[in-house]
Amino acid sequence: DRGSGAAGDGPYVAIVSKGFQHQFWQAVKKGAEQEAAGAGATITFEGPATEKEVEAQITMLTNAIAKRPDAIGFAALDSRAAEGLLQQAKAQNIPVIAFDSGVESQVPLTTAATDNLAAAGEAAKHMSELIGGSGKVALVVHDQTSLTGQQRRDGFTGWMAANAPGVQLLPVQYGEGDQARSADITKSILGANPDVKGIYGANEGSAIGVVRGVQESGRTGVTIVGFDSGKAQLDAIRSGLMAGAITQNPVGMGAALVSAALRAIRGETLEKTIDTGYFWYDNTNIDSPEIQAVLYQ
Amino acid sequence: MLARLQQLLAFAGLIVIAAVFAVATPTFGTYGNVVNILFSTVVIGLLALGTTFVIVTGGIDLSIGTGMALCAVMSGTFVVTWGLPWPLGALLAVLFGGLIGLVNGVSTARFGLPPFIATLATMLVAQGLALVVSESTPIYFNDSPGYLLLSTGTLIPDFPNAVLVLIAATAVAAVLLRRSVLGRYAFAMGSNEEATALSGIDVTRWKIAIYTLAGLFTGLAGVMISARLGSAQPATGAGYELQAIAAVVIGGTSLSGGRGSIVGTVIGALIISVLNNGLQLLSIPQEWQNVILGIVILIAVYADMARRRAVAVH
Amino acid sequence: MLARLQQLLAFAGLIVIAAVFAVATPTFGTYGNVVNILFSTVVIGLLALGTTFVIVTGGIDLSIGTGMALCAVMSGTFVVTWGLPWPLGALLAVLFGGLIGLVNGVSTARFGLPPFIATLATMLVAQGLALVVSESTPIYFNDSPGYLLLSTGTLIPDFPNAVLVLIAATAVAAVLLRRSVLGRYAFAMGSNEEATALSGIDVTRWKIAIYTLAGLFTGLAGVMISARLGSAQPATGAGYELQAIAAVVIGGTSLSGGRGSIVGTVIGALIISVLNNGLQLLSIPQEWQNVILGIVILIAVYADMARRRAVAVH
Amino acid sequence: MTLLLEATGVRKSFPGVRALSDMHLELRHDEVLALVGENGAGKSTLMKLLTGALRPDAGTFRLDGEEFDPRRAEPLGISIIHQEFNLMPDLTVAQNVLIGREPRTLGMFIDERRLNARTGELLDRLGLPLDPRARVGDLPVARQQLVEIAKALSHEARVLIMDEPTAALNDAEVAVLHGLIRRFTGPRTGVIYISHRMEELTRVSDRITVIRDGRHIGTVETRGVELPRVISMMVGRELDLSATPVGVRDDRAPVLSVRGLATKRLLKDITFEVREGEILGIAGLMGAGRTELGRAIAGADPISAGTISVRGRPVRITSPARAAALGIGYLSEDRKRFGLLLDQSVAANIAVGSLGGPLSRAGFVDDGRVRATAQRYIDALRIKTAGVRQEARHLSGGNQQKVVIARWLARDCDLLIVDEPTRGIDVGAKEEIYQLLNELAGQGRAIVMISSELPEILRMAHRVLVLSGGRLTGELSAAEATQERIMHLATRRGV
Ligand SMILES: Nc1ncnc2c1ncn2[C@@H]1O[C@H](COP(=O)(O)OP(=O)(O)OP(=O)(O)O)[C@@H](O)[C@H]1O
Ligand SMILES: Nc1ncnc2c1ncn2[C@@H]1O[C@H](COP(=O)(O)OP(=O)(O)OP(=O)(O)O)[C@@H](O)[C@H]1O
Ligand SMILES: O[C@H]1[C@H](O)[C@@H](O)CO[C@H]1O
Ligand SMILES: [Mg+2]
Ligand SMILES: [Mg+2]
Repeated sequence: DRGSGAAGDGPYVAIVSKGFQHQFWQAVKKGAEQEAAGAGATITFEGPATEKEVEAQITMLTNAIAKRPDAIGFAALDSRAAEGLLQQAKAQNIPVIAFDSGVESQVPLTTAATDNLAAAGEAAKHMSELIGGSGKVALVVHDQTSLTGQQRRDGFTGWMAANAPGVQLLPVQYGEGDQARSADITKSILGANPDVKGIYGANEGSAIGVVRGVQESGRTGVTIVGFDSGKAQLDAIRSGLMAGAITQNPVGMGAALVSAALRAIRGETLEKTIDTGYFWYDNTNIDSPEIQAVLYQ
Repeated sequence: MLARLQQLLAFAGLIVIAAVFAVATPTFGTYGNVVNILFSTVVIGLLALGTTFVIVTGGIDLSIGTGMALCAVMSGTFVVTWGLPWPLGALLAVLFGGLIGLVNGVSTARFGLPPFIATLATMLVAQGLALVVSESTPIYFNDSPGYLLLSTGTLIPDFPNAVLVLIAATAVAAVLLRRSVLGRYAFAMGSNEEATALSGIDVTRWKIAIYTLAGLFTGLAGVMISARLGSAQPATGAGYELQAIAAVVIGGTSLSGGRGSIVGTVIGALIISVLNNGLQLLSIPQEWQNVILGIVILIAVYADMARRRAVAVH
Repeated sequence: MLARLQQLLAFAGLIVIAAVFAVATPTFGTYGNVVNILFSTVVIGLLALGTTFVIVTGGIDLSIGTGMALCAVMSGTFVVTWGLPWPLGALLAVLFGGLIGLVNGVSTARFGLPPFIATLATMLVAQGLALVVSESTPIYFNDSPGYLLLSTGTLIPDFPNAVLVLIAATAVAAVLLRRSVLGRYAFAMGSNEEATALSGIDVTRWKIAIYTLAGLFTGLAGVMISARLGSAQPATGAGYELQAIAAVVIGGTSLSGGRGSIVGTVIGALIISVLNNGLQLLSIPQEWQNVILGIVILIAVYADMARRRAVAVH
Repeated sequence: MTLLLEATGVRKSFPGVRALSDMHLELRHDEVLALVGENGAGKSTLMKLLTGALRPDAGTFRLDGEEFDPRRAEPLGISIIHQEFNLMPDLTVAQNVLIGREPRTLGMFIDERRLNARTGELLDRLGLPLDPRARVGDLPVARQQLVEIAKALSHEARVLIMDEPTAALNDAEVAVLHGLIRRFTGPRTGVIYISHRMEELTRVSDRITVIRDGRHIGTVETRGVELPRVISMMVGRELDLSATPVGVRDDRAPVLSVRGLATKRLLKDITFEVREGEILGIAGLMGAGRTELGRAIAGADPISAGTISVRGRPVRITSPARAAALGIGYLSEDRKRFGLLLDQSVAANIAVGSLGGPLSRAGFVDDGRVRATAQRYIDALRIKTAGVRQEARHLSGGNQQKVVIARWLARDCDLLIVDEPTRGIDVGAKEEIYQLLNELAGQGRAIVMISSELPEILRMAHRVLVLSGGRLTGELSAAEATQERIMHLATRRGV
């Protein structure tokens, strides 16, 4: 038995994500659902309310295993906390596919994710180019404890340190991925550093918050580089308020996750990682089909 | 005269904090930054105003955070999905907040549930419904620029409308709490509910009215936050209740009811946002910001209590 | 005899909820799942136990969530960074929780700050310090497998140690609250603090003792959560306080003090985790889970109140 | 000869009030010293200073000639019954009585069995009808008073201070208490006894100390003293104690008719009427059901059978608000629990019942009128307060009682039910209240007066109903009513 949510006879994949605070996850879910529908599989898609609730996520994973699914998809809030449960899944012969944020474990058969360090480096590169390689740049990051938060911070600062000696980075501020909070932080940054040339928002909520903050402060000429998409961010890029952003491929990530799970159920061997890719987009390429395919509203 | 002076002194904590920041960073005192501080106080401020009434009765309202998110989503539904004119949609969203408050009031006053439980349940339900109604997607107000101007527009040059809304709401709340019969009954109930009932006051009805009023403020906060963000964000809101309640309590309103003031609440809310703003301006590492925030709140409240005791003795 | 029966009836809400789930999904009633439920109750349960004492005095403790995170980080510091033997490190972390409680107790009892403010400040400070001490990175206990077994080990086959810890802590808490002088004075203070003081009880000292005791439970929760997760997560914790307080209040303890029980608290905590577990097993869409959770809590508490009223009349 | 207890040069001020100026007090061994004075004279303040509950601005305190710090009063054997109870309502009788002295095992655990047994013995020895396991909050005021008495007497005290111990008791319990006091006093002990019931003083005290406006006015031997002299020392003027109700005519219309009323707990088959202009007294012993009857009519408790009609129209009174809408007001016997808004001003307390009516306009409060109304009653009832803005919490017990009475006098009801209306009120102010009640009756209002003070009932009531065990055991006209007849009916087992 696998719980009544898993109706139908096809395989059932239980997916535990990092939550629903960002639209990003809805896009992943959409990709997963589409892939599952095509293959006659069922999925469930859950996640804790905020991306700090490590324990709640572990409990969700526990309950997911209790439902005895045919495979599990897992985006870890903490890269090691689930090791015991993953071992348990393995012992019960439930294949586990990691996605978005990997785990330091041998259990997952593969990880479908963005290379966040490289993606953040790419953001830094564009930022540096856009501001002419010198000036003050601020970072508004969603949090300092999650792997994605750290990598998108470190990838950005690392690239700057190595390649843009003229760029002066301000202390990193964290806004919990909350738009209003990130906007307030942005305004304070602008107030304290009138000469700031660029601001980087490290995920959807942070990036949109930065846009709001700049808008509300009435400042112009600040170069904003974002991450992920979401309607507000797309609008800002179209209107020129935001210079551009890195997008991951969430729909593709969801699809890759489910397809990997289904292959694992069939007993196929999987490649160690699935790089779902990232793209730089700005108002020159935003409407190209290639980019449109990976953006979400 | 003396009472006047005392009122003014209540600002002391706030003033001291502000003075320190003004010395520490020139940006702090600029017109633009002061407006920023006020602007960032709007949403918490509105929630705190409404919940002051509830706390004065001796109750508590945990539903204001996610309730606000649900009202924002309803506003999006009315304006964007249904295509109603935005002023009507906004009005309906505010009234929807009143409806949430009504439910809280009925659970508490009519069915006698402890306010903590009644509003905790509403908090959870609202959190879920916000996602259900919006299908877990933000609703964007792009096609209603007027709606957005509710927050960021400037009827007075360089002074965002959101702050005007907060000021107006403060005035209304102050008059209601101090001068209206409803306000007096809130104090009476908070002081001694059984005695108030035995004085012939229909406490059930009045309590429902008070929770409903608080709900209207929640609704207004929902409108203002969605106007600010240009979208209704269904997954936000949790945590705002604690901040709003903190503002109320820092402002000297007693959680056991019977005492409180709107001025105090506004000062409480400002203390929080001034601290947040100032610490960010000073680029204090963020992990230290909370530490300092906690300690300063402790000191400010302690000083305020000591001051009041001193005033009481003379 | 009658009182006995009434106690048993208190389980009714929980039983009904469990029965519904057991019928709806066969997985629910399996031994493994029951253990899962108990396991997921441990941390909230420990926090709720400690905070029951505080709430019985008429106080509140908002610092337990982030305080727990700080204790976890301290445990990581002791065991991993300093390399102390893990049992010593864990013990020190529990005592560190006591220290946090002591600070709360002193602010409230000695300096007369409202518990809401005093513990809110501690909440913020603890949140910041957890990040400062850990340098914002989780601390992993990989090299102390014994520490991890505190949670996931099985002294009794197929029965995680964490649940044993919760059971033992419950027993200790129940005896302390019901039978000890400290528990008695907690009820007395919650009932009428002034009268208690006038009866010659040193309320300052006892209140400090009670907050410190609550802090020890916070410390234990910090150890257990870090043992479960294999790491100290500095950014977690906020939000746990609300859940723990909810468990206490659902269990029938009055936020105005003077009434409460450990059995009630445990039932309250179980109601929450049974609901979470059952709804997840049923794969109810997540946005609906909160809606149902809210409504069921409302009904359960209402039914419990009605039951008590009925018992009181006869 | 050294005094048992002595206080000299005591001064104490509160914001806006000087409560005691250069006060002194002397208690001898083996005596009961009565302490009398108007409401707000400073009696309770002095007692709180003696027991360390308040700190004096100045003053010396001696026990057996030796100076002591009142904060150590309890270990030195000074025990007090506070006027405003200091009980923990959520604890049981035993838990209250022995708090701080619980029998323990292993140093920190309470032996509940021994706790209850010890309290049971104590209660038996004192002859107090209380169950050690009863929750104090469930007890009516009179029984709570007994708990306070038990608590005070449980200490091995040398000095026992009783601040209005009988305010909530009726004659039978007062007699029990006086017996206890006599047993307590001996060569090493003494009692300070505060009361507004003047007739008690001659029965229980050896000397009487009178204070006025925070000053010692005089101390007299009780034997042979004339009460009117004591009273004029108290109030500083002559009092007219003659107010009696004007006659009432039988042909006036009934305001309230009660038929076959019963409640779940106690009341059975209660039938009576009250007419316009009538003052109906209700007498009975503790637990007879008088309060329960008042509360039932006022909609505070549900009734299980019977009908209530107001001006001939049957009504269902489901809440006090409903009762108020029908013109019925109820003043509770328990001012602290059911009357006062302790942290609100005197003005707010007086006005709260009238805000829905004359004191507001379009939903907003007319504060000018609120203050004027409050001031009117402050003057009429001689409420001693620093002003209309003073918080009720800071008034003396008797003045608090006046404030809750004023709330109902201001409200203008057709039927006013007053439950122990003069509890804790000084002789002078009692006269003012009787006067005001008479005026109301004269204006055609009906008044139901529940009282444990028979003299009050005998003086005020046109007609007296007697309750016993939840049933009406008799009705007496003013002419028929005597103390003996009422007591006879009150002790009759209801059928
Ligand atoms: N805490 C306080 N704050 C301000 N004023 C107070 C306080 N306590 C007492 N008073 C004032 O001190 C005076 C004396 O009060 P006290 O309670 O001693 O009177 P009392 O003689 O016991 O009167 P009663 O017969 O009514 O009990 C009163 O005017 C009262 O209002
Ligand atoms: N033994 C008791 N236990 C619990 N509640 C009681 C008890 N006796 C009375 N009560 C409650 O207390 C209130 C007062 O009781 P009741 O009407 O019997 O007393 P009474 O005749 O007014 O006498 P007194 O006020 O002197 O006790 C009522 O509301 C009643 O329900
Ligand atoms: O890739 C995800 C991250 O993992 C999440 O924490 C925030 O939203 C997206 O950017
Ligand atoms: Mg007194
Ligand atoms: Mg009575």
